[in-house]
Amino acid sequence: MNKEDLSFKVRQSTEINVNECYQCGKCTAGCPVAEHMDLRPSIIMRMLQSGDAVAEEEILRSLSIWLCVTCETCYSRCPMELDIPKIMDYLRVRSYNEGKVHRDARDIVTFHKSFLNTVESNGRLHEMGLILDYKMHSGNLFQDVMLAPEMFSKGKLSVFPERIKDLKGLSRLFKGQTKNNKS
Amino acid sequence: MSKIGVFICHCGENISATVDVVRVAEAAGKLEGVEFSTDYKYMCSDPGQTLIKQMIKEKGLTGVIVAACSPRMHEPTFRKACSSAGLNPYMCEMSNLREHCSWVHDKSEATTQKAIDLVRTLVGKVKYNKPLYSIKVPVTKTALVIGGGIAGIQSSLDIANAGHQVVLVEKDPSIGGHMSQLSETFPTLDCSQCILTPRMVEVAQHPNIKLLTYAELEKLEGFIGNFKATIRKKAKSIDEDLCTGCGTCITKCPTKKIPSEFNTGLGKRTAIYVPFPQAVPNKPVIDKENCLYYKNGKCKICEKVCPTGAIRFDQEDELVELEVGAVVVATGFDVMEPSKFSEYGYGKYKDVITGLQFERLASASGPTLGEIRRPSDGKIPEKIVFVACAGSRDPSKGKPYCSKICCMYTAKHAMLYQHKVHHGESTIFYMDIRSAGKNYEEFVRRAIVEDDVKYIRGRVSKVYEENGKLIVKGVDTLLNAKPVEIQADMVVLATAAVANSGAEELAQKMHISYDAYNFFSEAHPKLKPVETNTAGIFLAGACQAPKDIPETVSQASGAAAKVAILFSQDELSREPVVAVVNRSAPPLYSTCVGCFMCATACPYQAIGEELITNRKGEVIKRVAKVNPGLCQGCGTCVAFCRSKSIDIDGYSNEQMYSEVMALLND
Amino acid sequence: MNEFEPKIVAFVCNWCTYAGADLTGTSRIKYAQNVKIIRFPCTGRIDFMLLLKSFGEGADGIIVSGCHPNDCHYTSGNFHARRRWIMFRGLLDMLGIDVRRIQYSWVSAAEGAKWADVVNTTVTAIRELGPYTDYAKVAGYLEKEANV
Amino acid sequence: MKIGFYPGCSLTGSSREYNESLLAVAKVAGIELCEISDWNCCGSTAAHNLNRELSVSLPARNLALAELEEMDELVVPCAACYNRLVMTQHELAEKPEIKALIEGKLKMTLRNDIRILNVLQFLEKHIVPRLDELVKSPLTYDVACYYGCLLVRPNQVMKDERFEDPMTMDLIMQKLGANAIDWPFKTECCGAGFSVSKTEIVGELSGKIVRSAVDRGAKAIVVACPMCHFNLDMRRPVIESYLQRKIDIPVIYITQAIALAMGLSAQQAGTQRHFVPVNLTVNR
Amino acid sequence: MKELIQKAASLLETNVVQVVIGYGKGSADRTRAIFSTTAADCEQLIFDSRCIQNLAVYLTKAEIKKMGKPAIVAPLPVLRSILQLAAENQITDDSLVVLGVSPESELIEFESLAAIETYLATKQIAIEEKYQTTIKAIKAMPVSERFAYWVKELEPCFKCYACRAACPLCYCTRCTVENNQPQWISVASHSLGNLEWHIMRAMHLAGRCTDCEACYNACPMGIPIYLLTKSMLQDVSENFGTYGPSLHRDNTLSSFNPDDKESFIR
Repeated sequence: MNKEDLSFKVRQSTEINVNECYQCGKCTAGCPVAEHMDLRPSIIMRMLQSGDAVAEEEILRSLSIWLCVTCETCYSRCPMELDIPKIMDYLRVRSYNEGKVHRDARDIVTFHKSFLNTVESNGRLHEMGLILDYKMHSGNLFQDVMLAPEMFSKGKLSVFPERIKDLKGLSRLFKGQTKNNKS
Repeated sequence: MSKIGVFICHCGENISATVDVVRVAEAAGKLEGVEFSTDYKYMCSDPGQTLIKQMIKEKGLTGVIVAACSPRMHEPTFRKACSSAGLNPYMCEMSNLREHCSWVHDKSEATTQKAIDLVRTLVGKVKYNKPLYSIKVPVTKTALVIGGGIAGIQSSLDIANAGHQVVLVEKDPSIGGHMSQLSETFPTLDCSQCILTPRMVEVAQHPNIKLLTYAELEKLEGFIGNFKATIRKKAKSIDEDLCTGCGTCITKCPTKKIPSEFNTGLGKRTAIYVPFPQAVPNKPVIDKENCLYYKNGKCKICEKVCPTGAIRFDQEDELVELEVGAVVVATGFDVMEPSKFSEYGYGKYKDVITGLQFERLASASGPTLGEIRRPSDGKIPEKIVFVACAGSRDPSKGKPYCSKICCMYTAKHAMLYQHKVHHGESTIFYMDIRSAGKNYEEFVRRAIVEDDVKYIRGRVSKVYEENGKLIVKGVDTLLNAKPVEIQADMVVLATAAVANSGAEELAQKMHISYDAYNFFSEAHPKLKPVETNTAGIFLAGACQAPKDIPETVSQASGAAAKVAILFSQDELSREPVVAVVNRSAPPLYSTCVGCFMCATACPYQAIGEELITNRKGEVIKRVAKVNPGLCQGCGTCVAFCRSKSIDIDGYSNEQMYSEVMALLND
Repeated sequence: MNEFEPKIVAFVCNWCTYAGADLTGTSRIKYAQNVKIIRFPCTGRIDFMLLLKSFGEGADGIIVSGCHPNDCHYTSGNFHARRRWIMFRGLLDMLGIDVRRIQYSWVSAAEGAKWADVVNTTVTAIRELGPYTDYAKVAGYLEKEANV
Repeated sequence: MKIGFYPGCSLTGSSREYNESLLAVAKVAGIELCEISDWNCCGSTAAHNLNRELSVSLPARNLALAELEEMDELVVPCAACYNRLVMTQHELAEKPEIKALIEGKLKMTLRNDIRILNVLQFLEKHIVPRLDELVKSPLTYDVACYYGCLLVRPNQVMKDERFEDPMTMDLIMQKLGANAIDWPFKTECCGAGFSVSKTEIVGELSGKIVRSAVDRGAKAIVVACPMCHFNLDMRRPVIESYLQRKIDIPVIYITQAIALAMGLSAQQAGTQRHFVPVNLTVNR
Repeated sequence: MKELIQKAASLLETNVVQVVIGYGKGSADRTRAIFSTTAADCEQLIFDSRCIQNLAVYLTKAEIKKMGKPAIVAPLPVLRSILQLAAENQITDDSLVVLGVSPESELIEFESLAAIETYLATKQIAIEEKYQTTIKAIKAMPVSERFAYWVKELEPCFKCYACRAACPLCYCTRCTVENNQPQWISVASHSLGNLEWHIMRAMHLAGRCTDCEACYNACPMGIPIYLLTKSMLQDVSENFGTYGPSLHRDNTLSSFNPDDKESFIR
């Protein structure tokens, strides 16, 4: 087996042998977001099997990997019990680290990044902070302007973040971990 | 003292071109125990064999070594020659100078030296060879056939027509098996019952066949040619001799709502019942679990209405012992319970049914008289979805294997539906279409091209009900994996064919092996497809692996032929290479201490126990004993025995020890 | 110069490896002369004592070979043999008897080339290990005493 | 036995009522839930989408803290947090090298043997056996129990035989007096983490779920996951615009349902915090 | 102890058994096996930490069998041997009465051999740390050195067969060494014969030995032959997972698993 193959790298990282997939398509049939995907789960599995470098690039630049909501339906119903969500995680991390995130997925990534930012600085998620950070980075300044006041009035949003005490200890976990990609 | 003759063959030049055969013969002649040695151009030729025979007589040889080709080639030839010269054939062995020496080495001193070593090695063995005599086993010429489906029926008829006695045992009240439940059969669409029922009647009327229905194998002992089978005849609660099969009892039975097994739960039956109208024998049995009288002691209406007084409430199970020479196992298969696949909604939605249930709907003798109607409301479905591989090729929740018959019967189902409901739409979700077989591919093409059955390549992920429709969520993997949603009226699951629930237990009773899926194992996947590892027990039909009717019938006839071959002789003659547990004079009787590790290890259950008794009949020792009828001569037991009490003729401890010593001591 | 020529005994089953070695012959694949075959009905029949005795009688190496798992002519002789080998090998190793001198293999009736390869690699390996002098010394004690 | 408690970030913010109702129910039952002091965010979807190590190290810190406080069980009401913590436990058990790496960074060691319970497992073990005595004002309406993804999947980890048609919440609701309807969307995905970044997808996925529940006559949807609640309740405008119809079915947490059945006030159950008003009356 | 004596005496009085195999006072500070046939004899029975002989060895001896049905005093090692003997069809539920003695020296009565198995399930055989260390150290030696070590260790053996006589599992009526057709093992005591004898003995105990150390206790030369059987016990558990005697599991070497793993077969 060619060690340059994406399928080989997938196997190294996730211990999943994509050759076990026999393309029944049950993953796609049950996928809640399949309709929105450019490459549907079973197609990604097929492309991984091909070991084709062009396919690799196409997968890493696809929108699909970001549209996967990790609902685990595919994994639960797969007759070969292939953990596709785990493969998706692997592909997302690579796509992100290599700066190949699909244009339409930037919001998703921005949201995740903002999320991790607030966690890094507070130890916990600060929803207000997250939304502000996300708005700034995504440019979607007016999204959900109507939501925040109501949340606030119902006691669901606090202005000030909760901070954990041992932020220093937490920072060790973040040290050296990529949160920023090449893009 | 041995007088061994060594005959070195040139094999034309095959051996002599690389091995100095003259020197080998010379060296052999000097070995202790060798009386005579020579070399000759072609030992297997007539003059060559004559030379051996002549020297046996002339020199009074007690052993012969032919150093020539592989024993796998000519051992029988030379043993026969020795035998005709009055030397026990098992005193003759072959040293392999061709395949193991001259053909794999270049001509050299080392090659000749190896040839000498090989001959010397065998001289070491032959010194300890002893005369062996083939084992004779008598044969009881009655066959037991277990299972009365098409496989058992075919085997029984073939054996009976060859002139032998057959006892056919069927666990249900009627023979016929799954084939009697089918509507039409692929690829010809002839009616299943129309071709099957004449065979069923033939079985019932055949003078050589004894039919035991509602009966099961309880125990099987013995070995090839000499089995003793115990059959449990379950109480039918009727006197079969008196019952005329008029059916009055059935019409009057008040318990009418029992789900019919024959109709896969889609129809009902009474407590005293005949499973289906064409049943053989066509006499009812009482289902004790559901009969009012057996449940609460009141009713007995059948007894009152029976014109011949044939009802017997006090009847009990009966054990019958049979002496049989061979067994054909034809216990068939079952369909998988698909409720594990809760995403398909079987068991939750009435209109999600199995393929076998669809057969009953499509059958003219079925609950709807052959009209395709939904179990839920009796409406004719306008759209049917067939799901292939429901349980097959699914290591996660089903079986990893392909059930082999589903592709064909699903095509047939869709076709039958289209023939019966002209405006209907049928869709088949499939992964691959496996239609290898005579006229099979043509059949599938016809379904697609002529009957407009829609084939979509992809699996179904979920079936759920909404507004009286079954929503089927599938995918078309040939259209860039496009999700497909169909609103169907009925969903038919092509459920996997699996081993019968009692298969494991039955195999253990018969001491035959079975695979990880509880299908019975054939002795060799290619060359012994109907034999089992136990000599005298043969397999027919889907109890060995899923198969369709033509294949089942072929195998059933094959098994019958094997039985007929076995029954063609009065005695069996077997190779005497078998294990023996030693016996000696009192007080020891045998060095065996009866730990029976040999028996646990034996792949053939050939090792039993013997109780050694004194004159008063008291047991003084319990030791192992090999049944030479069952032993196949692997010798695994010999290597286990700590006290070296068990040995194997032909490869005895002394022979093998001496062979090793001779090899290493030049 | 005389190179050391090891003495190697091969214990093989009749149905797979013996037949495989026959195929090596019919295919005319060449291999070293050092290995001599002793035919057994099945690997299940091969007594560990015979292996031990071989070293005692001066063998430098041993090959034990039979049918691949699930291919045994007698269905399970090789499975039994495998267990026995696992235990025997562990014991020999514990005792310092050089387990590298026993090569176990599965060679089917169709693997003529594999048989040649098993023989050749074993001969090369044993040649590198040299004569089994450790064992010979212990065994030699026997001869001395016998000569007294 | 010490029962630990990991609320997770949502329960301190957008799903405060989940936290409040759970603690209220536990209090009535006399069970003390000890919050892990100084717990941190589990990293959620963001971590496992972008960084494999963080997706393990962040939950691992909480497990280590829980062990320090000698907790035998750890209740994790948020389905997403629960999933991350369980997956982390699994990963640490399978991969000693990762465990060693993370222990080094945490400067803490892990026995990795704490029993992690999601809200349903907690209720089944500690509350359900006592419901007969605790229920004071039985509920009297039809409900649709909605499980979502992470309470039942992956079934390889969750091991619920009925993962396609789970019944645990249904049985609890029946014990509370309500009628749990049979419906096919129990375990369909609501759109989860796309709440903010792909709102239109949430509208579609959650829309189908809400529509099915309403069409089958449910008067409330019962959930056990903050993300599901967020999407079905707060994202109602997007849902309505997808379905092109007005839908007023309330979405309540299972803990709120229990609190109400126990006779606690709407205030105590926290239903006033919902976007879709909760006005539940008898329908049978 | 009183309890044991009472029980033994009553078994003899009621003629449930005809002989009680137990421990009695021996010479000096030692204990020895005693065979009580009357209730009065039972007063001699003792049990303490010095009682290390494995009495199960007598169960298969013809001389003892002649005395009638036995009851046997059985601390843990004896219980294990009894179970193994039962697994090898040497004794049955009816053939003896087992007077179990717990590690706390309390009498435990067993209704059946199956009950012994249930009891032993909680008392798994465990190779003591120090032996594990020794075995590890030996296995770490270079192969030649290891061989020399064992040749030297076995050198003092003069084939007295005390190890065989003390082992409850060496109950064969004819041992391989007594077989001269062929002569598998030379009877003289020299290095090769010693080596072959001990290899054969260990192999014959593979998967059967219950680690009672009776062989070692009996050896007049103090040769650590138990290291071989202990090492094999480890091999059994590492390779096949099964460990210790059992009535329902086939013997390790006369059974197999198609998925048995090894790394040395080509």
